[in-house]
Amino acid sequence: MLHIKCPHCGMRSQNEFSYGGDATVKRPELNKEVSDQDWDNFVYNRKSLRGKHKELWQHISGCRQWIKVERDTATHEIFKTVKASEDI
Amino acid sequence: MTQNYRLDNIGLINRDKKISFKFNGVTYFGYEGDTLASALLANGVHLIGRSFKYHRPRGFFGAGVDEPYAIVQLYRNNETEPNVKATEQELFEGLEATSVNCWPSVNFDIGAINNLLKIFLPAGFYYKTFMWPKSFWYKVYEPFIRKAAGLGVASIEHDKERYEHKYEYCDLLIAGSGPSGLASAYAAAKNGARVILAEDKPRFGGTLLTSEVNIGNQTGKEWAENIISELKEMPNVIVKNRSQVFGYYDHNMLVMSEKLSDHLPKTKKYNPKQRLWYIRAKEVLISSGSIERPLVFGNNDTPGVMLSSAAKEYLKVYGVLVGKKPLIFTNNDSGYETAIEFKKNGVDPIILDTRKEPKSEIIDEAKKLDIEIKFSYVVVAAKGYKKVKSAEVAKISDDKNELGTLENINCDCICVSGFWTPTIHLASQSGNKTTFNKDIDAFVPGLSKQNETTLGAANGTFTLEETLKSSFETGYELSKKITNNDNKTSSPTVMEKKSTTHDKFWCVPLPKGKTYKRFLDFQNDVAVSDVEIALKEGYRSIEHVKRYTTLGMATDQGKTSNLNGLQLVSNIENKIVPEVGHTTFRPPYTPVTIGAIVGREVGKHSKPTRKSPMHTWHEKNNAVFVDAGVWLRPRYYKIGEETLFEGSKREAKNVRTNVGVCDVTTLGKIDIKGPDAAELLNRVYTNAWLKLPVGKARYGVMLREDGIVMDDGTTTRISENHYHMTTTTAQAANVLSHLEYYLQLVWPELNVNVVSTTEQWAGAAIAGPKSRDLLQKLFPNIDASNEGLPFMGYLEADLFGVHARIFRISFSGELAYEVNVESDNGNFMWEKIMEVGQEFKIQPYGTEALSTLRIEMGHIAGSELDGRTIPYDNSLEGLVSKKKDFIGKRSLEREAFIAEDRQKVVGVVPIDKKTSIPEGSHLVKDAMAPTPNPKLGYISASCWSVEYDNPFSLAILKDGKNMIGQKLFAMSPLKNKTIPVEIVSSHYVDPKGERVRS
Amino acid sequence: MSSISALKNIHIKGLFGDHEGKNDKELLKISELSDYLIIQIVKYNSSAITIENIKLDDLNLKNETLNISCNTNTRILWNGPNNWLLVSSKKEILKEINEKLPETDFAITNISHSRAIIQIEGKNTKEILKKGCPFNFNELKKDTCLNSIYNGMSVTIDMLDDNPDKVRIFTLRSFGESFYHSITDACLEFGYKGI
Amino acid sequence: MHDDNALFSEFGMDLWRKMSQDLNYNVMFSPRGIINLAHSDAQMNVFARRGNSMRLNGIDAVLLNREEVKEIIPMADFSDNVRFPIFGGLMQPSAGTARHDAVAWGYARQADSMGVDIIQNCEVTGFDVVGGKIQGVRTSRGDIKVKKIGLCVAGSTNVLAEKLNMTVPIETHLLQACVSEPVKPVLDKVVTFGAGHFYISQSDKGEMVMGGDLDGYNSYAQRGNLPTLQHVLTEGIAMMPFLSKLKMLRTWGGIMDMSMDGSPIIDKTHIEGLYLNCGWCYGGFKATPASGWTFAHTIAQDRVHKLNAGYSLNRFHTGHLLDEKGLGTKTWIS
Repeated sequence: MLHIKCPHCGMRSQNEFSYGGDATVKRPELNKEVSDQDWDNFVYNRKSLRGKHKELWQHISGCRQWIKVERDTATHEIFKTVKASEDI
Repeated sequence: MTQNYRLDNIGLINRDKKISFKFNGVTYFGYEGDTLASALLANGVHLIGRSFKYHRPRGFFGAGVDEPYAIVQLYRNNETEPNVKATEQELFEGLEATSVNCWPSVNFDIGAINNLLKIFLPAGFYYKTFMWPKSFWYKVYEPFIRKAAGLGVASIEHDKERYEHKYEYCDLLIAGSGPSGLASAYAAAKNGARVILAEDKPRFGGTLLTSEVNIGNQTGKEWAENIISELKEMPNVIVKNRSQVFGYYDHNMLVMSEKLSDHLPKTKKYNPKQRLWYIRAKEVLISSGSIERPLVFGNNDTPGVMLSSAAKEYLKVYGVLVGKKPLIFTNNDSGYETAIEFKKNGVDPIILDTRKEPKSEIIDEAKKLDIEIKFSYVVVAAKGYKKVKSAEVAKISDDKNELGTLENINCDCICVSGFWTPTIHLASQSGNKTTFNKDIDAFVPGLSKQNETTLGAANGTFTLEETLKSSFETGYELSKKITNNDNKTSSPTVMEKKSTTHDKFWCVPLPKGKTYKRFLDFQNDVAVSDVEIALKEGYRSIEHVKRYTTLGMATDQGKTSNLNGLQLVSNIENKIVPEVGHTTFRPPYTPVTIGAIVGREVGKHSKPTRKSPMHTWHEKNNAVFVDAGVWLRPRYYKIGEETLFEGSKREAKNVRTNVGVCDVTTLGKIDIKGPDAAELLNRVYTNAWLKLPVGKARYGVMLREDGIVMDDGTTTRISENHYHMTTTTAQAANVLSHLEYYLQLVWPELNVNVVSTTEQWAGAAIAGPKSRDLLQKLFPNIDASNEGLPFMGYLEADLFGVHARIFRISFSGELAYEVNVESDNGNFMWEKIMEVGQEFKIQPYGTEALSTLRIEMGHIAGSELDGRTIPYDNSLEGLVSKKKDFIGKRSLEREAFIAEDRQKVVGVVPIDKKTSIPEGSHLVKDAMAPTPNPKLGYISASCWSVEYDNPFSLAILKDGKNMIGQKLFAMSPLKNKTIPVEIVSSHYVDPKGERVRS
Repeated sequence: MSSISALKNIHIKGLFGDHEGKNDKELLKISELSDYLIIQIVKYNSSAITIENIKLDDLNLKNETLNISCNTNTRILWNGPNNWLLVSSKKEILKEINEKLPETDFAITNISHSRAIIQIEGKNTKEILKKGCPFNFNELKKDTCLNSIYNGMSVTIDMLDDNPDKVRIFTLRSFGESFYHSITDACLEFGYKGI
Repeated sequence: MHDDNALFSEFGMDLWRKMSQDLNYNVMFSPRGIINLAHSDAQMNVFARRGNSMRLNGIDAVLLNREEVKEIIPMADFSDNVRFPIFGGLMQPSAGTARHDAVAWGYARQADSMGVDIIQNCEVTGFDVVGGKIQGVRTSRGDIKVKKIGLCVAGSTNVLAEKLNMTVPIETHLLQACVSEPVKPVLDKVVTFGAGHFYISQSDKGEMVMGGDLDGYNSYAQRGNLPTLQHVLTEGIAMMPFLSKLKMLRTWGGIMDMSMDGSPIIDKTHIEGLYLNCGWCYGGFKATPASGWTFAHTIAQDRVHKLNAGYSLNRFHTGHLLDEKGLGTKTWIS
């Protein structure tokens, strides 16, 4: 079971969290023109890196905050976690 | 039976407590503290089972977890457990066990016919035969082979035992209570660290229980006992025996299975049989010791051939002689220790040492005791079928290639020692890249991957002095790092006999003309020749060799066989072992009861159940419940012998004619507050929300970014900045997360708070032509008229002294209202509605009637919103705003989504107006067409229209909008039904929606 | 009596589990708490108000994890960043809250009926928690709180006392029955008294 | 079931039936039948939809009621102490299992004897692409000049795609499985749990082979964590309580590429000479022969076969999705 540091609550076990996928995909702004490619990249295409991976988790059975986590997908080592409002 | 092989002056068993047990129907006696294995050996029983492939006789090879042979079927407290290791199972009064994998009996085993055929069963045998004729494999051969497979018998009875879990945290977790475990635990505990010390055996102390050493003027055993009793007294220490740390997972999470009752005749009431510990440790000390390696020679699987360390353990711990004419076959000094113990206890052993002229204190002592030693000698083959009768031995040349003339030595057991293999499983599981240590011909842990440190024999350190020194040091250093205390315990003085280096030789060559099987994996019958074949056939990766030969894949997971397998591969390949590399060590270290892994979430409680505040009322009124996710909802309220069809029809009809009440508490409710609440809704829903007046509700649809409908429901504006959102029961949790995602990550500039109030409010839907009259009676102080409370209107009022919210919304398509009160008052509300509703012929209705009502009204629900449809498919395109942007809008422009012949929800009526159309049927043009018959769409929901008293269904149909009026066939081959149908509008009843507005 | 609390139809008084031969002190005590005011207080992102100056029932809103500010009637539990659960036996506090916390800056939501509350007391209390909750309770002191999960159900745990241990566990009301079973089942090994 | 998936897998079934003979290697193909259990009428209807679709496509399928299921697998939980009672199930009698290693070995032996050069322990480190055309591949054991490359590296698709500056509608995830100790035969069907993701079958050795959910976060580590298996086995015991007494012998974790609609991709790419075969999620094994056959066709003819026409890379752009479960792009929710 992963041990994830919630930037708000501290070290917590994985089963308090739910996974949210790639944290680097940015939703295109509302009411702005978006090219097909950009939209497809946002909705479907993923790098799914081997190694350092920036991803989202929600502390769903904790403070319910979405957080950003940098984790090694090859070793599961977690390097850092930050708040939703911070960049990772 | 008498315990002929039991000595009465040695061992740690309790001779005051005699225990009777049965093996294969025969009653024997042993003592408290025995294992099944030691007790059987005490009684001279060596034949215990049959091997997997050839069904060769099997005895005991080890004395613990590494045991490949002694697998039994255990009977305990009217339950039976397969594949129990006799060497691990402690004896208890009334224990019964039988051999596995042999029929009709262990002495006469029909399967042994395979043994005579063994020449035909080399590695990969199955893959190259049994192919012809076609289909014979699974029709004839496979069933036959399956019968022979498997070890014990699994009863399909439910398990009556309890298994529990525990989450624990500590500074140091120490796996193994041998010298290194005890020393490091003691040093760390003394320095204030929170320590957990785990020992898989019943007794603490590991090798200290059997070795002749002296620590601080105490025997090793005494020292161990004193340390343990001191540790047990310390509040910062948890000491657990019968507890196996079997897995090292991510972020220093280790899992341990504690056996609390397996050694008892039955589990104490209310107590678990086993407890699974999830342990998060800051530091992990692996002191799991090492396992003796076999030497490989002809028929080395004969009962009576066993590890010399096991023979010593049976002697010193259990007071049992594994033989009275022991032959010790060793390539190192360990064999001598065993021989010395035999000698001290009045038995004359013979030692065959593969080495030429080794010199050491231990060897000198053996010589002093006049033990017969033959140097440069090997066992060529064991003789005897069900038990060793003698050994064929020979001198071996210095280069270990030439055997001298064969001689025979009478013996009743052969104790082998091929030196030691460190138990590195946990280290390897943590991700540690192990390295090969040439001095000991074995792998040892390399650089730590997680916070693990390996000590003592597990790390390839085989002298007690070094082990204790490094262990005390490590325990102190690590604890200091964590606690910042500086309380150092120093290592005691140690006296042990020095040993000399071992011989790398481990596999005895075959004498000319002999075809003895030389086994590597004893349970799976993998011999040297099998590995040779695998390599000949081009399998290079050790993982392939393992799978092809099944080497190390038995229930012992190759604890005694893997390394010899590697050595063999490397010999043949002319590589060094590290190049070959070992197969991955994966949890569990030793098999773990599945019940223990699962814990208490079994039976009715395998998943939580959610219930509404009115649940008890429903139960009292014969509700038949249905699972809606993890919620339980009334499906219909059974009257007499009513079937589901009859009951739901009655309830639905009553809604259409009078009034019905339905528990809608399960619908998701989200309280939305904040200055930007309207803006959030406007971005989340496909329709416009900025102009919704206070006191009004509106229906909305929300999409995923890929344009697929995520959920629908009504949201009501309670006050300026306060909205009450409802979701479907199924999507409630997802929608809340969805909103939080956008508020926290995408639009943090919005000042909005969302919180689930699903359980805050109990909800009752009142539907039917008489619902207004009922409402007026329930709330005399409100104006319930169409003007006072119009469609999609909202009011707050007093229900007999209880605060209530009234929404005029409808799912049934009838004139309807939804009343919410705080959950504590839910039951009160419900009873009042039923009471006041009597005069209007009110009846409660369940989800079945509810779906009937919504289907004939053409209201879409879960079966249409199945995560694969877009608004258009559900005839919701009218709700999709052209003006504003919203989540998922961009995806709706995609080719397939705007295709002219896009699927759409339609109504379906059987031509004969009688035959109900099974849900899951498909619509086709030509019922006679050959397969594959092109499918135009499928029936998503069916009901019996209470309005028109004939069957009606909804379907998702290709080009639905142009299919109205068409005649098609609804086909359900599964139910042998082909029904001519007509496609009609999905709004079958009240298409203009006048009733809800009336 | 119109109101029925979450566990009213489930909670049973009496002795259960392995209680025989154990004195009252050794046994765990299980009770349902009902009729409490539970208010979620959330401060909006852009609010400029400094919470230090705010007092509710003479208690501060502290924005730090595990924190509780409490008096005999009222406990304000930290529930997340700028997010608190106010739990009180004093119903009238709601008025005070609405007066002191402007709706332009705070979302005040009454969720009193949305939770089932079980109180556990006794020396083995933490053992019960450890059976189903992955949190590290070893260092958890009096007057701290946390949100976590117990056998798959989200919970809020309020450590009322640590000598002997005494906790309140809040779970979603609809899960109440399953949760009550989970807790009492975990107590069987030690024996418990429903009060 | 989408027609594309149905017809494709049925084509595969034909190849399975004669594989041992085709390869002259016993892959132990054993069509012992698969049962998907249903735990509500709603689920029975979903299965009916799938079963009818299969039948209309000429594939065998039977809808079983509770009693019929009990006949076939009495060890499933038909007691009252059950959270999700068994309502019935969908059975495909002709489906079954095969010895996965043997399939790989059999193909390898046959391909080898046909002159295919199989280079073991050889990692692809890069590609030579000039003017939108594949020129060659760089490997840990040297460069190879080629005109066409078939990329079929489940679990590493994202990694190799990156070397081609492609992003694909795929995420790489971890799936665990485990076996129990071998016991005498009790179960001769493959069974899946309808109130979760648990599947089980008994191998010829007697081991219960079990698995279910993904670990639920992007991963290339071939090691999982126990809570996932705990969850999976909880569903296992809920379905077949007797499993509780068996012991878990071996666990392992494999990585798989999860596509954004749960269906595979077998297609050409924008790079000439580069062909893609990926996104099999965890359903790839049963498709092995059909996947290979259609991929070979696509590579050799430089155009897709009608069987894999639906498995286009472009479908995510056009919206012609093949989402059987309706889970959308949350690949980690298996």
